[in-house]
Amino acid sequence: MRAFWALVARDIKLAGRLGGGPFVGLGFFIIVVTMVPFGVGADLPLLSRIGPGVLWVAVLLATLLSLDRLFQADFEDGSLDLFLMSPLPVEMQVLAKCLAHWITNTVPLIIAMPAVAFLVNLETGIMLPLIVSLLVGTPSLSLIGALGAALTVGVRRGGLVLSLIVLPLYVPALIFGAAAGTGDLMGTPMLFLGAFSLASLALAPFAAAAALRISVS
Amino acid sequence: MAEYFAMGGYANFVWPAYGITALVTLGLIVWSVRGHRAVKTRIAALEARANGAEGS
Amino acid sequence: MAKSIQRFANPARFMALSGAVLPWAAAATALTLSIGLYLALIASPPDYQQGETVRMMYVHVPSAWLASAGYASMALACAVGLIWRHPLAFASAKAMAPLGAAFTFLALVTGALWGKPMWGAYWVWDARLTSVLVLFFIYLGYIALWEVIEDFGRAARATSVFCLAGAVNLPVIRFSVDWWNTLHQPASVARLDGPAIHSSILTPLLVMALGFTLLFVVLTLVRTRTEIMERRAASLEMQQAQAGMIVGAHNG
Amino acid sequence: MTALLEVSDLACQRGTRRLFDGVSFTLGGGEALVITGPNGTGKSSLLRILAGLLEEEAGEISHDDEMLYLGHLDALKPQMSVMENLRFWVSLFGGTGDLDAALERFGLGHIPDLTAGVLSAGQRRRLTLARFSCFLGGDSARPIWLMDEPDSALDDAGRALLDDLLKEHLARGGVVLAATHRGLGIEAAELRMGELGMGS
Repeated sequence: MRAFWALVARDIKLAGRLGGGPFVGLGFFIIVVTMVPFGVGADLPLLSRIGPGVLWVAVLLATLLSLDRLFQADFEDGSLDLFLMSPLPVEMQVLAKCLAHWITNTVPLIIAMPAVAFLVNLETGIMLPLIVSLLVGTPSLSLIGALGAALTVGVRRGGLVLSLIVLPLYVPALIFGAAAGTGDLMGTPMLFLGAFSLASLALAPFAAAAALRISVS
Repeated sequence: MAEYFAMGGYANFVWPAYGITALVTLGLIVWSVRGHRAVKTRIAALEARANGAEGS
Repeated sequence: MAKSIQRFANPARFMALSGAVLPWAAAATALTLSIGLYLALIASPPDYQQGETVRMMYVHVPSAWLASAGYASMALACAVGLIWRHPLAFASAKAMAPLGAAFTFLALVTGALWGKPMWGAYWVWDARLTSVLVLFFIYLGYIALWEVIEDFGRAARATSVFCLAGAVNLPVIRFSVDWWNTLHQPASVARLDGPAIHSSILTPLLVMALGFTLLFVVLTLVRTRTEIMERRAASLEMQQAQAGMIVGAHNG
Repeated sequence: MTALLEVSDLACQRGTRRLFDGVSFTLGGGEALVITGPNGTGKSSLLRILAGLLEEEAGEISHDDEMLYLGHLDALKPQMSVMENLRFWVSLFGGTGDLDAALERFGLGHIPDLTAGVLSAGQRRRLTLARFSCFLGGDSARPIWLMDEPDSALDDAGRALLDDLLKEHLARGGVVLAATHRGLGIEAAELRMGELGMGS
């Protein structure tokens, strides 16, 4: 297990040193949220009604943005070959990568949520359900995203295909996440969201590991 | 006859539906058959060149 | 069976078999479709409730049926390909994808055209239509993945992993869209298929569905044969390029 | 002599081309095999198959000891320092020995904290050799070394360090399989690739 945490630590360290760390994802997230009022208009009641949905879509897009490099960097410098030969099972490596990706990309967004929510006039009352729904739902985004990244590693313009592949699979997370973001903490959408994340936790690592072996061969 | 084509007033829904369906299915047929023929001639040419090369 | 999926050692059996079956299947398809069209457009009465718009059902329902049945058979072919590494399975899955996508597109278009007179809008985010829309994106993702991976062996297995991941997710997507639809559902929307189907409507529907399915099978056979011959052409080109290289290297 | 690595009748298919087949050999502790042959005859593919990264078309591979692979790329993160890179890989694969001494041996002892991004190709290859030096001998965590052109990008001094490393590894019962053009400074059996259906 020590190797697992060594890999998580390495990825977090690299994310910190490489390309401004979490601030790129955060910047993108804030800009996307800011765009909505320009498009929809500054009608505050309307904005507060669509607030959770907009924030969830922005988190989803910011996650997608950072997935492209999940395996690509290791593929390009030859590290992926060594990882596939290491004692740590590939499925565990995928989990480590997803955990590091979640910590470096998604958690900053959730932390910044209170500071950004005012852009869409989010009522303070539902701040807690929104943050809980993000904490419960975003792991599935990293896990399913890892499958997409593993399938498109080593492919030129892979980022484009990655989005086309991954977004349809994100639909349940978005539907239950946005609904849970407005409802009560133990409501049905929140429970389904949790179930979806757990299912992704159980299935995605194996599919992604298989995809990695295919992409390297 | 005109009354038949009026489709009880829904002509501009029923006929476009059938029209697009016909268009897409015929398109699929033509595309598949043409693709099949194209690769057939391509193979014939390649095999001819292969036999030609051994012959010379 | 050799491990690599490159060796099209014996698709000859399939090529011979499909070659023999195709003309008959094509004739059967043409016959079924013409009977179906006759029944759908001329011989069947308008529905007492929906009037003439029911005729759109005769193209919408078969398309929607092929959209999901097409994906199911693709997923089956991918599973067979991954487990037994049979090259024919990958070739047929790749052949089916554009057909499935086309019929999914038809289901969406005819669904919208049917929705306008029924609900007053082309797109009302009806639960079924919405999940068919997501299915359409999954088809596009599958086809795109084939296009961007050069090596056939890698592309075949990577697309199969994605196809199976899609298959696992489709019921969940369908469930979440249904649930989502009840959340935002305007109360009075009539369901697409309406009350019990009278036999005068059922027969044209079944004949059209059979015709569409036969067409799908025939086109799948044709495109699978094309895929196999594409592989053969690729290896011929490779051998000739290689022969050229060696010939070039040794003479002189 | 217990056989550390046994390969029988190995074949490789790349795309629609048969790269090689009928490759068989056995390597015991302290033995080395140099794989030579023109470009595109499957030297790298053979090593990747042995490493488990590529699937063989046919044939059997049996080895009860772990392998370490050196590819064309050096698997180094430019943003991490020389020492961080070394420590990460050595700990992941269970290597032993003093890392500072390993760096010193390959002429990198004076720059452990430098980020790997500024290293020259030769220095990067020496860092990789330093990693290999933590898996010396038959009883190390990774006794079977698969090396794809280990001498590339090395100057004469570097090549001498490489030969010493390989000699020491073989002397202590390790196994070396190296694909190379210019041959290595160690006595080893040779496997010529390129003539289909051959094998020593």
